[in-house]
This record gives sequence, structure tokens and C-alpha cells, in this order.
Amino acid sequence: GGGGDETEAADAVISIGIGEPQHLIPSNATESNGAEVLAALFSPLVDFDADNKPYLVAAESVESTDNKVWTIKLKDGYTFHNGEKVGADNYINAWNHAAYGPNGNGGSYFLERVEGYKDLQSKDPDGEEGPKKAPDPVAKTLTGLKKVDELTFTVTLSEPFSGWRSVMGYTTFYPLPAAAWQSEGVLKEDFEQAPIGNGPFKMKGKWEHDAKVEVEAYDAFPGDKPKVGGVNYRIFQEQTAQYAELMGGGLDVVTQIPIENLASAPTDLGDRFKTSPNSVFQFVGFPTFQKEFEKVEVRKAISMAINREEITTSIFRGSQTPATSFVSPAVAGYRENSCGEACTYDPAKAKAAYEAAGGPKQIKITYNADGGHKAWVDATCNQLKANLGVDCVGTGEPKFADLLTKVENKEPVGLIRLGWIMDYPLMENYLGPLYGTGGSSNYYGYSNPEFDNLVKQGSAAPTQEEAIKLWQQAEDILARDMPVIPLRLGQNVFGHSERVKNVEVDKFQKVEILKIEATS
Amino acid sequence: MTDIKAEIDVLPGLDSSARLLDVENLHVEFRTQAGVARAINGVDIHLDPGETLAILGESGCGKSVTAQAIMGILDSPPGFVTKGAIRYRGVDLLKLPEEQRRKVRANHIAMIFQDALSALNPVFSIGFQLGELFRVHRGTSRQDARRRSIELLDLVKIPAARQRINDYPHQFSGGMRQRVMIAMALALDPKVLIADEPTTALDVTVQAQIMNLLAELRRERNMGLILITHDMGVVADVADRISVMYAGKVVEEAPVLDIYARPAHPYTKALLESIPRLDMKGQQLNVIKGLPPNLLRIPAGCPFHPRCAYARDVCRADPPPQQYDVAPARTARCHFWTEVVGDEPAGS
Amino acid sequence: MFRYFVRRLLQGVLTFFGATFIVYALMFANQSDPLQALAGERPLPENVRQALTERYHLDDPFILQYGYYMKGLLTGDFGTSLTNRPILEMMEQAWPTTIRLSFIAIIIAVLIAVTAGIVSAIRRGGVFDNTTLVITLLLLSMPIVVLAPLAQLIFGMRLQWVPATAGADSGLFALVLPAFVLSSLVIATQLRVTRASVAENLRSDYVRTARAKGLADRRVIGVHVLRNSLIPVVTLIGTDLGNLMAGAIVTEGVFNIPGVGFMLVRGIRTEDGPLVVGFVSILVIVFLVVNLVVDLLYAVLDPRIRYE
Amino acid sequence: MSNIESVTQAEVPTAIGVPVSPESGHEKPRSLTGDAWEDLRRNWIFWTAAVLVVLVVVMSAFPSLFTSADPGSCALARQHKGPSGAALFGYDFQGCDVYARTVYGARNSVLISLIATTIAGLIGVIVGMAAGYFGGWVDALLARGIDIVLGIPTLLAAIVLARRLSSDPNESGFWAVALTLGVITWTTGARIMRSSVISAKNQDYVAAARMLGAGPGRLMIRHILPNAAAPFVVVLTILLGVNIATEATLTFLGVGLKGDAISWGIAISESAPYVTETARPLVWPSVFLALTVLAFIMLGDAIRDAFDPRLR
Amino acid sequence: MSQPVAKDVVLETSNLVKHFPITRGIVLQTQVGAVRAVDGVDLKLRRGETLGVVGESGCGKSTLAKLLVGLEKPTSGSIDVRGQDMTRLRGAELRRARRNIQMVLQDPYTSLNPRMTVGDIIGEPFDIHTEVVPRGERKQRVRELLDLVGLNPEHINRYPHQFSGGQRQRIGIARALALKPEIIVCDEPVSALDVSIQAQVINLLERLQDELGLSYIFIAHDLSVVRHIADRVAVMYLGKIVEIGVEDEIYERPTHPYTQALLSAVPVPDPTLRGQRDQIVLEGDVPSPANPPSGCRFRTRCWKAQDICAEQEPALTEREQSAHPSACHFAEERNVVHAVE
Ligand SMILES: Nc1ncnc2c1ncn2[C@@H]1O[C@H](COP(=O)(O)OP(=O)(O)OP(=O)(O)O)[C@@H](O)[C@H]1O
Ligand SMILES: Nc1ncnc2c1ncn2[C@@H]1O[C@H](COP(=O)(O)OP(=O)(O)OP(=O)(O)O)[C@@H](O)[C@H]1O
Ligand SMILES: [Mg+2]
Ligand SMILES: [Mg+2]
Repeated sequence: GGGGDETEAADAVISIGIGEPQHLIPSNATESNGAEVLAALFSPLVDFDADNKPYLVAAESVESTDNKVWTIKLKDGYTFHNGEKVGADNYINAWNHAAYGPNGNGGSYFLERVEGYKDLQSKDPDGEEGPKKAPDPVAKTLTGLKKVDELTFTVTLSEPFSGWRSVMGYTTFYPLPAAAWQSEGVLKEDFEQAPIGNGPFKMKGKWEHDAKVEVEAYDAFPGDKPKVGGVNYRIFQEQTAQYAELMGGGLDVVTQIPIENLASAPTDLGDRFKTSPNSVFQFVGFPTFQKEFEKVEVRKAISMAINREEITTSIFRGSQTPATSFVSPAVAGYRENSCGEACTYDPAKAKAAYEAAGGPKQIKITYNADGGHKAWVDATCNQLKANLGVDCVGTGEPKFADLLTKVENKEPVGLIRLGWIMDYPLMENYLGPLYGTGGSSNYYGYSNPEFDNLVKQGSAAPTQEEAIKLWQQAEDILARDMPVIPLRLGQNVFGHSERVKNVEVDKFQKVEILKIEATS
Repeated sequence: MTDIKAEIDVLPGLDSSARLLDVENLHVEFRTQAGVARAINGVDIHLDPGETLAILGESGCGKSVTAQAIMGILDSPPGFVTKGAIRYRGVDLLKLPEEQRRKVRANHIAMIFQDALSALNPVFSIGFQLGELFRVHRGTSRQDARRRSIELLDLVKIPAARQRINDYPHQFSGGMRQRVMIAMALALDPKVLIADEPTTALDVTVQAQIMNLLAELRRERNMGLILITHDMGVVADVADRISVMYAGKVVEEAPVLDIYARPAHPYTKALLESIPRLDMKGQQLNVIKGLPPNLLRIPAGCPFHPRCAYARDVCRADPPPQQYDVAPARTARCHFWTEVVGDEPAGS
Repeated sequence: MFRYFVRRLLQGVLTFFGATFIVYALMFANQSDPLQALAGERPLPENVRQALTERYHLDDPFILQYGYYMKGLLTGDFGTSLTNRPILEMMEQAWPTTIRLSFIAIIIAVLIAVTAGIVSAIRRGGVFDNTTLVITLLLLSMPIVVLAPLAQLIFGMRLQWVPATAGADSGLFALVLPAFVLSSLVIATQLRVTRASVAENLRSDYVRTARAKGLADRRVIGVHVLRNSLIPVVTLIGTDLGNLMAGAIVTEGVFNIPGVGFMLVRGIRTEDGPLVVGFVSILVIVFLVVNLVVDLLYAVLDPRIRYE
Repeated sequence: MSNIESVTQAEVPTAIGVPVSPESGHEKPRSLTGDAWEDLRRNWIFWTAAVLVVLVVVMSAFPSLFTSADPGSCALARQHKGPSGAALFGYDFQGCDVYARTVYGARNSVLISLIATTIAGLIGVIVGMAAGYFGGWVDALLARGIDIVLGIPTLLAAIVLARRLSSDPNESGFWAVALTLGVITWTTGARIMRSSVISAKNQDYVAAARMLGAGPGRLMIRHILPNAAAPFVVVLTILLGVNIATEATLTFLGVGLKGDAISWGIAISESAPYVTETARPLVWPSVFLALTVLAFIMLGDAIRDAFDPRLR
Repeated sequence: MSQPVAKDVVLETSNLVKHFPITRGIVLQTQVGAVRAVDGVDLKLRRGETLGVVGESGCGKSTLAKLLVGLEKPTSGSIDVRGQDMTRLRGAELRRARRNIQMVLQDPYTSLNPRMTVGDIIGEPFDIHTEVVPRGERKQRVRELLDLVGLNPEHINRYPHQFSGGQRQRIGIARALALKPEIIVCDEPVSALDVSIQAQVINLLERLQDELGLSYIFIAHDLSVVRHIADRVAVMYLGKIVEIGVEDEIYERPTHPYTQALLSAVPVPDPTLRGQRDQIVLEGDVPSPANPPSGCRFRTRCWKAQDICAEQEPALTEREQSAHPSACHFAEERNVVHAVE
């Protein structure tokens, strides 16, 4: 619970609701729950300001002349919670561990751009003769990482990338203390249960799975001091339960109020009900293997027949906003309505265009049933039925994995529901994975060499401004090709108890841990 | 059985000078789907302390129903007492509230049931079912109840009672179950005991012992006994008075010697004539011809007339024969009782 | 009797293997891509996929996988979940909670169902009978996905009589509401079965005897009739455990109780074979034990039933 | 309980020279079934329940008889609108006509539940009877089988079964759901049956029939089943209701009905979160569901009572 | 009646034994002994013969009867019905064999299915053994049977609970008679009946025997009834037959002290003789069948008992003073039935 009446506000312990983290090893914590906790335990090299520009935190400076070799100088005075001084080795060892393929770290792909990454991976030899054991990779360390002195090291990328500074703001790039290692390159078995970081808070006890993770202020932290004495990250299985607990008085912060409660939350919470933008981008994709959606006109007509406004207000109760671009406003370079006419609701025109293009009589939208998507899919279908005069069904697959399996098997899944949260605030983080050929989340198989090229050029551009320009050009191609229909942009819809104030939730859906305060 | 008799709530209005038990014009009917079965149509019986009244009658004539009505444990619905009074020491039991009526049971009037297997609860041990009486009515401790239960079982001649007290009814033989029922009825020292065929499942030696036991208790405690049985031998042995029932009515009532010597009702006569005797091995036993009446359609007039050798027109017409006084303390419901009494006695 | 126990034990062992095999097979049959399931909607980097596949033998044939699993199991090692937690540890956490929860739920259910069942059996067609019928129907027509949040909303959030959620190491008090919700799943059946059973036994001859003994109706019914009526009810308690587990999937989520139901759903959703099989193994053992107890209870309740 | 029909129903030619009493001619021989029917015919509860059940079944078969509205025509603009001439019960969250959806939902809910319950009932009777009656290794085998099925999480079984059963993407999943539900819900019935058979088979009348030379089939069907069925019938009638709700849960988990299927269970669970805004979309399907279950419970009770001659 | 001439034996048991385990504890049951309900019984039943079985309550009569019809499995020994060992038969064969041996159970109510009408109960044998009566005639046969046992055929549609105890008993008899079996084991078939019906039933049983050549094993407490119907009588005491012989031998010339005691205790339906009869009153408690006395089981209550009785179990054989088999070392005739005269 929150701080007692007697304790000073600064010593107060507040509670924040999270889900069970999958991992608490920085390079493996790729989902928001783990990231949320680690953000309290670790201090990043850079963080992002309100304009999504990186600013330095644990780094003294991050410099590059050619966007290829980056020199990182660390601030002096940072120590791990066990007293170890933070130095260049802590970063290099952590990153090597992160990148080494057999370690299976979820965040390893962030290091893809670093020179030598390929040598740390091994090819799966499984083939005709069935599964085989993979050979060890040829190298254990990244050639791109070089220690200069105790507090300085360089990162060499395989290709120039102007956004690298932003990339390093991600969880994967936290340092690890010497105490974390069992032997070289091997993490201690139970390090994860009580990670030792360099951040404003340190672990209090161990990670109690499915129950809580407790942290308390780390006195020797040289940076901005937190305004509370500790945080109890209480683990919940369902967001509805978090909200119930908030209402029942047992929890201080709920970072995402579930849709079910949105109708009553504003009145329940009054001015403690808040929203802030985040990076979630919701859309549906057209699988390229389905011939009926081949024509751009058909795809555009469908997009035009969807009344995004109505869905965000009626179904999402304003917790999401209509999307009319292919990236989220959380990144620099975002332009409103880059999608143009195709994302503007116009049922009459849509119907005419659809009929002219000879769109299919039946449309199917496939979604994963475990994500609470049924309501809006049904609503979308109802709109399509009414506006295009087609038959539309939403089909729920039990899990996202099932949906992917169907897509892989090229089953006629129809439109597939997808969503994206950024890893780092760059346009590229949307364009590459979502629309690039072979992009990690490009499940629908969109491929346009021209687009790929522009994205690549943008990444290699010497300055951010130039990069953005190129990326925007790439986005325009998307507007022309319409491989997906942008639907909605996410928002953090959060609430808190009367025991806390100054609650803010950032674009990564994390509570701003240094800002939050207890009311005395 | 020398219990320190705990205080039993005295029934209000209990009059020790009144008759021990007096059943007057009792009517019971069963309202079934097929119609109303008039099982009891005006039964009159009475009982004095220390007396044994035997109720005889064809199977299905309403003996058990009468007993159940006296106990107040008729299945209701479908069974209803529609008319009459059951007075115990002057108190009409039918008018008592259930709570007080309950206290009469087992304490004042107890009953031995006909069907011993189904009458015992199959899932409780004999010891529990016996001991329960003491525990509930007398508030004795578990051990005491057990001790007394063993005493009771000994009393009714169950071998090795101490070992078998924890057995369940299905582990007992038919006769043993019946004796358990008897023990249960005797447990609380009742003033009236209704024994519904208490010894049908017993061999003659045990039967003799049980009947002796009942006789002893009757004498010692001045207990009134209503004995319902088909065994004319037992009746001859122990009964003081006999009521013969037919179709839910008492058709003849008389002291035991008189009935055996000279029955005054044709039914009684026929009944006595069908007894097999140990010392004789006749070829054919006499039977009463015809069928017992259907209770849904009891014949008009004398219900026995379809089977009666004496029947004339008057018997077929309503009203049924009244209660004729044959002799002091002796009645019969037959228009031609004089004829019947006059005939050769049954048997030899 | 000893032989009976030994026999049941042997059966239990076979059942255990049968059950683990079947569940393992089911999980296997159901497997599409456990790693993707684990990752949710995030794309899975190839190297991660490779490393995890290797670690959990995911590309081995079914029999081999089962073999690995059983080998571990027989040495007391339940293996690790795909989330890299020792399954034994997860069980140590989940089982006590769930057992506590189910226990309270069953007690609540039995208390309510048996009492109400008896009363409505005695007064069949009376006001009480009909009222309970209506309430039962209302509960029945509310799936647990509706009932649990509703109860939470009313008693936990609005009235705040009880904690809105329970959490991992919750006290008994916090479990009362979830237990009530859970018990609603089984109350209906238990109540009506009790009612039917009691009504049936009320017509037995021994009831007449008991009344002739001058026993109060309370005792006649509460002791004599009840014991004879309990067999179906006891049976239900045995199987209701299954319903409770199924119901726990929702209830544990709503009230944030990290118990077996929740672990199972998570395991099933993430296609976490070892995790699910581990929990189901124990679950099957629980059922074996419970149903053994139920079978023995039959013999306790009805001495005519004998086991050799 | 339809097994209890009597073989002795055959017409009897008027007694030829049989020495029976004259009145005996009136009464035709009846059997328990005949008597039960006689009893039911005069039971208003039975008729009320029967009419309700018939109504619901007709509604499932021909929903268009009850409403002319299209349950699939929904518009968010009408979200949670109150009742009007067009929509008797108002509109739901998606702006669909609650009445039309309730009427059309009957089919999936009632038929699936009926089929599932029938399957569960059949398996339950067969397994429970066999286990209870034969005892020994048959019982061991079946009872342990029940233990295994109980142990297998419903969700897992449902996912696997539903997926295997409905690999055809054009299938609505109706049969898959019905079969799945039937296959996973029979255990309670089976155990209940087993327990009552265990107590019923020790009865004297079973021994008596065995003595007559009755085989196991006859003993089970004529003697044990009728006397052991009461709790089983109760469990089944309740299961009927439970299955309607479970169907909703399965559909919600994505392993139930496909696409835009309509059912009461789905309607209830989908509208539950908005109960504070408007209760109608939650209440109406619930009322229909409750009434249906009530009808079946009443029917079950009436039939059970009718088959208990001691109640007459 | 005269000595039954050497007719073919329809039923023979040899050394039939049934022990019921006595257990303590409910969950962890342990056997602490055994009730020796039937402890070595040898019987022969011939065609057309009635064997009466009498004996103390709890001496194992019902158990013996149940063994004979296969309702209980014997602990050891064999039961031959017309040369077939019933204890070895299984399945359909056993069922067919059962047609020939029927039983009237002691407890009338529990042996009737509460959910079957009387018509169905009595008609059931025909449904099982369909070859006996053609379908169309079954109903009629049921009515005949009802009539035969003195039940109103109008009651064909009633249920067991609607009958009185005696009426129920007759339903059981009618059912056993239905198949006209060769052997009927009657476990106290008339003890719940009123004398008139009792007479009817006995007459009926006798008539059927004459007409069909049935054999009966007739268990009863009413010795008068047994005498009336039985050709031979076996007297049981604590699981064993202690005396067996033709009816006259047992009633007129009993040689076993227990038989004598039994006969002397029979009540006579004549109130004038009350208290005048010469009853042999047995002393001592009835021993428990779980722990029977050594040697002669009756010795604990026997007025003739001597040391040898405790040491040596008397065999059931003919003896010097006993022309028929008697299990007493000191068997000696004594007329107790006519003792009053
Ligand atoms: N519940 C009932 N429903 C309908 N009729 C009943 C019911 N109980 C008893 N009867 C009828 O009432 C009549 C009297 O029954 P009762 O049991 O008193 O006979 P009884 O004289 O005791 O006969 P028995 O000597 O055979 O025991 C019988 O004809 C019986 O059929
Ligand atoms: N199932 C059983 N379990 C244990 N003991 C039993 C069982 N059945 C009978 N007995 C015991 O076996 C003995 C003989 O019983 P049985 O029923 O054969 O007696 P019986 O001669 O028929 O007596 P009765 O004349 O009283 O009916 C009794 O002591 C009885 O308690
Ligand atoms: Mg009677
Ligand atoms: Mg017996």
C-alpha cells in the first residue's frame, strides 16, 4: 500500500500495478512490465524528452562523426547497488552477452547494427534430416565494442545510422555489474531474481513471482533523486483487477485502465483520471497472398468505409484516437493524415470505389481472441457491412500465434489485426519492422524495393533531419500502396489514488518514476 | 430396566383416572391418484394398564394404519385422519400440538414396526439407533447410552450384544432386527406398547422368550400392550382381549377365551378355521373364499357380505350392521351373530 | 482393505502416467508455436527462437520430449517452464493458494447448498423452495465471467466490504469473496441434488421409525435423512473440484490470485507444455486422492457398501 | 428416463375363462411410464414447462417467426439506445437490436446445450452405470478414466478438441462446440450415476430380479436406472444451463463459435462490462436463459416426481 | 405322509459353508473374525418333496436360502442342481439354470422394486424367460397369478408401497411361482400373512407341487405350518443342521434336545391351554455365531450336556435311539408336541 500517515512523503512507499514481467534481465526484458521495473533499477545512457529527443542520463557524452563509430563517455560517480563503480566494461560485457545468439536474449536484435553481430549467431542446421544441434557461433564478443578507458568505450556499427543515440535508450542497453556474472559471458542463475542496477532504486528482497517486486531508493544514486522512498510493483494478472484494487484502495497507480472501466472511470476518479499519448499503433494488414485484396482501390475503399471516429468514441470511449498515418505521433517526423483521402471516412465514395474495383463480396477480419479485440472488430465489420454492402465476419483465433500460423500457411484469413509499440522513438522503428521487406512484424508480406531503399537511406543519413525527410518519402509510398489500414493510435489512460501526485506515464507506458510523489 | 426415570414433561390435562388409551370412531383415508382409499372406517379400541389387546384381522384390513394413526406417524399426505379421537389418559392426542405429541412418542406410547429391515435406518449402527433414544430423551452421555443399549439388546436376547452393538442392520438376521425394534420400543419405558407383528420373524423359542419378556414388563410396569399379529397361537397364549378387524372396522371384540370358544362374527369364525395346528396335519386348510374388499370401493352394507356364508339381503343393504352386544364386554358387528355363536365352534 | 488401498495406489500410479501422457499429447497436438505464444505479439528474433528451441527440446519428436519430461519427473524434477522458472517453485506458490481457495469455496457451497437443499426438500413447492430456485437460476444464467467482476464491483469496489483483489499471499478474509463467486458455480447443482436426494429419503420407512422414537423433525432430518442423502452430494464435491478449477481460471484472474487455475491458463495460452503437464499431474493426483476419499466416504456413509 | 417403458404394454384380449373377479376388467394394465404420463397430464407445472420448452425450441428452429428484425444489422450510432417500437428491448453496445439477437441467439445456445447435454448424459449414464454396476476392474478403469478427464483442464481440452473438430474454416463451429462440451462435461453425471448405482445395486429387489435370471442389461435398465436416476436428472438439467454459459466462455476464448455467431452466453458476457451504463442487453438474454433452464428444471422435477410412485 | 420313495434328487449341497467377515473400523477395516452363518450343510432335495427348515432366528436359514439360489457366494462347498454345480456356472448359463430354482425373499418390501407396478413385477419373469409364455398371454398369466395368491387382480397397477405387509409377501410368492420352477426356496413366505391367506398360500403351494412336481425348501418359524407342508424337516442351530428326518420323525419322535425345546415352545391356538403346557425352557444365552462353542454347539444351553459334548462334535447320523439323523451324542426320543395330553 501507500505511505502511512506518519511517514514523510519522501520516504513513502507507493504501489504501482504491473503484470508479471517475463524477465528482469535488461537484454531480455522486451515487454513493458519488465521494462517498467528495470527503469527503476537502472539508469539509461539516454532518455527522451517530451519531443522524443534523446538527452543524456548516465552518459557524459555520446558522439559520432560519421554515424558509424560512436564514442560513449560515462558520467563518473555512478555505482551499482552493491557498491561497484559503473565502468565501460560493465556495458561491453552486458552488450556482448545480450548479442550472443545462444543466450536467446529477446532484446538482442537491438544490437544487430553493431559490427560483428553476425558472428555471434549460429545457423540452425535443422533440415531434411530433422533437428540437429546448432554449432557454437564463431565469436563470443562483438568486434564493434571497444573499451577506451574506464569510463569510455566506442561502438562501431556495420553501417552508418544516425538514430543510434536513440536506440541506446532502450532497456537492452543497461550495464551489468561484475557481480552478475557466474563466469565470463555467463550470467548467474538467479541474478534475475534480484537484479543489481545502477539506477535510483535498488531491489528490496527478491522478485516475488506473480506477487510483487519491491524496490527502495538507492541513497548513493548520483542523478536526480526520486521523490518517494520506495515502490511496490504489485503484479496483477488482469488489468481489470488492477483497477478494482485501485478503487478498493489497495493500489496507487494503474497505468492502463481497461476499456470495461472507461465508462465509469472519469467519474470514479475525477481529476485522478488522466491520459497521455503513447506509441501504440493499431492497424489491419492485407495479406499479399489473398488475391481479392490485390487492388489498391479495394484496399483504399475498405479503409474509407471505416468510421474511425465512431469506433474510438463509442467502443474505446476516447481512450484511443483515430490514426490517419502509418507511424505514431510519438516519433519525430510524424505528419497528421499522411494517409490522405484513403483514411478519411466517406461511405458513399467508398462504396462506389469498391464496386468499381470489384471488391470481394465477403470480408473477413481475423484477430486473436485473447486480446480483447472482438468489440471493435465487430463494430468495424458492422460498418463495412453497412457501408460497402458486403458480408463481413470477424474471426477470433485463440492466440496471436495461431493467427500467425494461419498466415504462414497462407490460409484465407482476410484482414489481420495487428498492433505495434515502438522500441525507440524513431520513424524507422515503425517503417522498418512493419513495412520493410522481411520486416520482423511484416506478417502480411508487403514488399516494395523503392520503400526499402528510402528507409535504408534515411537510416544512413548524416543528420536526423535528413533521415526524417527520407523516411517521410517512404511513408508517402505507403499511402499510395496502402498495404495496411491505419486504424487507431493508443493513449495511456491511467489513474491513481489520492495518496500520490505528479503521476505521469511516458510513451513507453512506463510511470515516470522520478517524478511521482506521495501526498503527505 | 431400572432407569432413573428422568423427568418427562407432564402432558397438560393428563388424567390418571382416565382410560390408558381410548380410540374412538377413528377414520383414516389415503388420498391417492386412483381415488380415496378408506383404510380405517371408524375403529374403536381401548386399552387398560397391564392389559394385552390383540388385534386380529386379514392382511390389509388396517391394523398397521390404526397403529400408525395412534402414534401420529402416518405418511401425510396421502394419509389423513379424518374423524375420531385418540385419547391417552384423557388427552386427545389428535388435538395436541406436534411438539407435545412428539414427546408422547416413545416416552408414553411406543411402537414396534412390522417391517424391521426398512424400519431401521440402514446407515446407522444398531448401537447408535438405540442409544439415540437415551441421548435425546434422557440426555445421557454416549457411554451411558451405549451401556444401556447393550442392556437392552441382552434383554431381547441378542447373542454377544456387546460385540454386535456396532453392527449395521443389514448385518443382522431378520429376527435379530425385529428384536432390535422391540428393544427400541421398550427403551424409554412406555405406558402403551403397540407391537405390530413383533415376532413374525422369530423362531418359537425366542418368540416365547420375547413374549414372556413383554408379559413380565406388562405386569411389572403395568404397561398396556396392543399386539397386532397373525399368529393365533401367540394370541391364545398372551392376549386378554381380542379385537377383530375387517375392512377398517372392528367387527368383533371379546375376551380371548370367548372368541376362541365361540366366535360371534362369521369372519372371526372363518379366521379361526383356517389355522393350521402343530399336532394335526390336515389335508387342506380352510380358507376364506373371495377377496378382501377394495378400499376404494367398499361394498355397501356389511363389508364382509360378499364372502360370508351367513349373508342375506339385509347384509347387502346400508346401513352396515351396528355393534351388537353379545355379552358383557363383548360386541360384534353382525346381524346374525346369534346364529354364528350358535354354530359349532371352529377347529377340532 | 489394505489390498484395496494397494490396488488404488497402483491404479493411481497408472492413472498418473496415463494422464501426464494424454495431457502432454494434447499440449503437443495443440502446439503451434510456443515461442511465439510466449512472445505474444512481438516479433521473435531468429536467434532467440533458435536458442529457446534448443533449450526446451522443442524440435524433438513428441515421444522424446515426453521422455525428457518423465525422466526429470521421476527424479523429482518438474523441469522449468518456458518462462525459465522452475515449475516446482511455481507449484509451491500456486497450490497452497488454490487449495485454500477451493476449500473455502467448497465449504461455503456445501453449507449453503445442503442447508437450503434440505429446507426446500421439506417444503417442496413452498416459498423458500421457489425463492431458492429463482436465485439458483439467476446464478446459473450468469456465466462466471459476468458474476466475478460484478461481485467485485459491488462488494470490493463500491461497498468495500472486502478487499477488491486478493493477491499472492492473501489472508483468508480476502479469499472470501472469490470463494463465494467460485462456490456459486457448484451451489446450484449441489443444492438441487441435495433437495432431490432428501426428498427421496424423506419417504423411507426409517423416517417413520425415527419419528416414532419421538425425535424432533430437526433430528430426524438432520441426522437420519441427511446421512442417507449425502452420497450424491459427496460425489458432487469430488467432481466439483474440477468445476472449481475451471472456474478458477476466471475468478483467479479477476481477483488476482496466482493460483493453479491462472497458471494453467497461462501455460495453455503460452503452450507451455512442461508447465501445464506439471500442474495437471498434481491436479490428477488431487483428483485421485479426493475421489479415493469420496469412495471411502461412501463406505462411511453407507455401511452396506463394502470394498474388498 | 425413457427407458422405463414397459414391455408388458401389449393388448390383452378380454379374459377368456380366467377366474378373475368381475370388476377387474376395468383396469387396463399400466406401467410406470403409463402412470407417469397419467400423472404428468394433470400436472400444470409440467405443461407450463413443456410449453416453455417447445416455445424455446421453436424459437431456435424458426427465429424469424418471432421477429422480423435482422440481428446482424448493427450501428454504433444506436449504441445502448432504449427500447422503441423497432427494438423492443433496445440496443446493445454494438447498436444491435437486443430482442432480435436474443431471439436469434436461442439456436446456438439452446441447441448446442441440448446436444452437449445429451452427449454428456449418454456418456455419463453408460460409464456411470457400468462402473457402478460391474465394479471391480471395470469400475477401476472407468473411474480412473473419469479422474483423468477431470484432471485435464477444460480449457485445454476445449481448445484442442474444438480445433481438431473444426479445421474447416467455413464451418460455424456449432458441432465442434456441442461435441466438445459434451465430451468434457460428462464426468459429474457419470460419477453421480456411479454413486447411486452403487447404492441401488445392493437393494433386495435387484437381488430378487437377478434370481429370476435377469441379465445385467435388464437389471441396470429396469431396476437400477429408474431408482438411481433422480440425482442424475438433476445434474443434467443444471448442466443444461451451465453449458449455455460455457459455450459463451469458449467462444470468448476463440475456440467456440466462429465469426459473428449470436448466442445468449455471448450476449451476456459481452454486455456485462457495461452493466452500469445499461442493464437491458445483459438482463434480457439472462432472463431468457434463466427461463429456459427453469423450464428444464421444472420439467425434470415433474418427470422425476411422476416416476416416483411413492409420491402419488 | 409316507417316506418319500427314492425319487431323483434335484438339489444337493455338500459341506456348504458361508462365513461373513466381521470388520472393525470404517476406513481402515480389519477383519476381526467371521460370522459362521452357514457352517457345513449337507442337504438333499428330491423331486416333488418339501424340505422344511426350522431353527433359531439367526441360525443361518436365510443365508442358506440365498446360497442355494446364488444370491450369496459360498465360502466353500458345492450346490448341485440336477447335476449342475451352481457355484461354477456363469453368465447366461447361470441365468438359464436359475429358472429352475426360485426364491421368495424374507423381507417382502425391500425385495420389490418401488418403481414397478405389481403387474410388471410379477410379469417380469416372463419378460426375462420369453419362451415360457407367449407374449400375448402374459398379461393374463399375471392376473391368474395375482388371483392365485389371493391378491385382487384389480391391483395390477398398484405399486408395492400401496400394499400391506402381507399383500407384499404374496406379490413375492406370485413372482417366484411365475416360472413354475422345479425348486422354490421359500424364506418365511407366510409369516407375514394372516391365517386365512396363509392357508391359501399353503394350499396353493401344495396344489402346485402336486400338479407340477415342484420341490420346496420351506423356511419358517411357524412349526405348525412347516408340519403341514413339509415332507421332511431339517432343524438348524448355529449354522449347522442338528436333526433331519421326515415330518413325523421330527414332530413325533424328536431326538435332539434343541428340536425338543423348539417344539415344546410352539404356542397353541387355544387359550384354554394357557400355562398348562410342558415347555422346555432353554437356559443360557444364545451363543454368537462368530464364536460358536466347541464340540456340540448346543451344549451351552443343553440340559443333557456332558464333557464329551465340549470335546467332540456330534456327527449328524442315525443313532441308537434315533432312527433318523441327529447330531447329538445323547439323542433320545421324546414326544413334546402332545405333552399336554
Ligand atoms: N400410502 C398408502 N397409500 C394407499 N393405500 C395405503 C397406503 N398405506 C396403506 N394403504 C392401504 O391401507 C390398507 C391397510 O393397510 P395396513 O398396512 O394397515 O394393513 P395391515 O392390516 O397392517 O395388513 P398386514 O397384516 O398385511 O400388515 C391396505 O389395504 C393398504 O393397501
Ligand atoms: N451380510 C452379512 N454380514 C454379516 N453377517 C451377516 C450378514 N448376513 C447375515 N449375517 C449373519 O449371519 C447369521 C445368519 O443370518 P441369517 O439371516 O441367515 O439368519 P436366519 O436364520 O435367516 O434368521 P432369521 O430367522 O432371524 O431370519 C446372523 O448372525 C447374521 O447376523
Ligand atoms: Mg401391517
Ligand atoms: Mg432369515
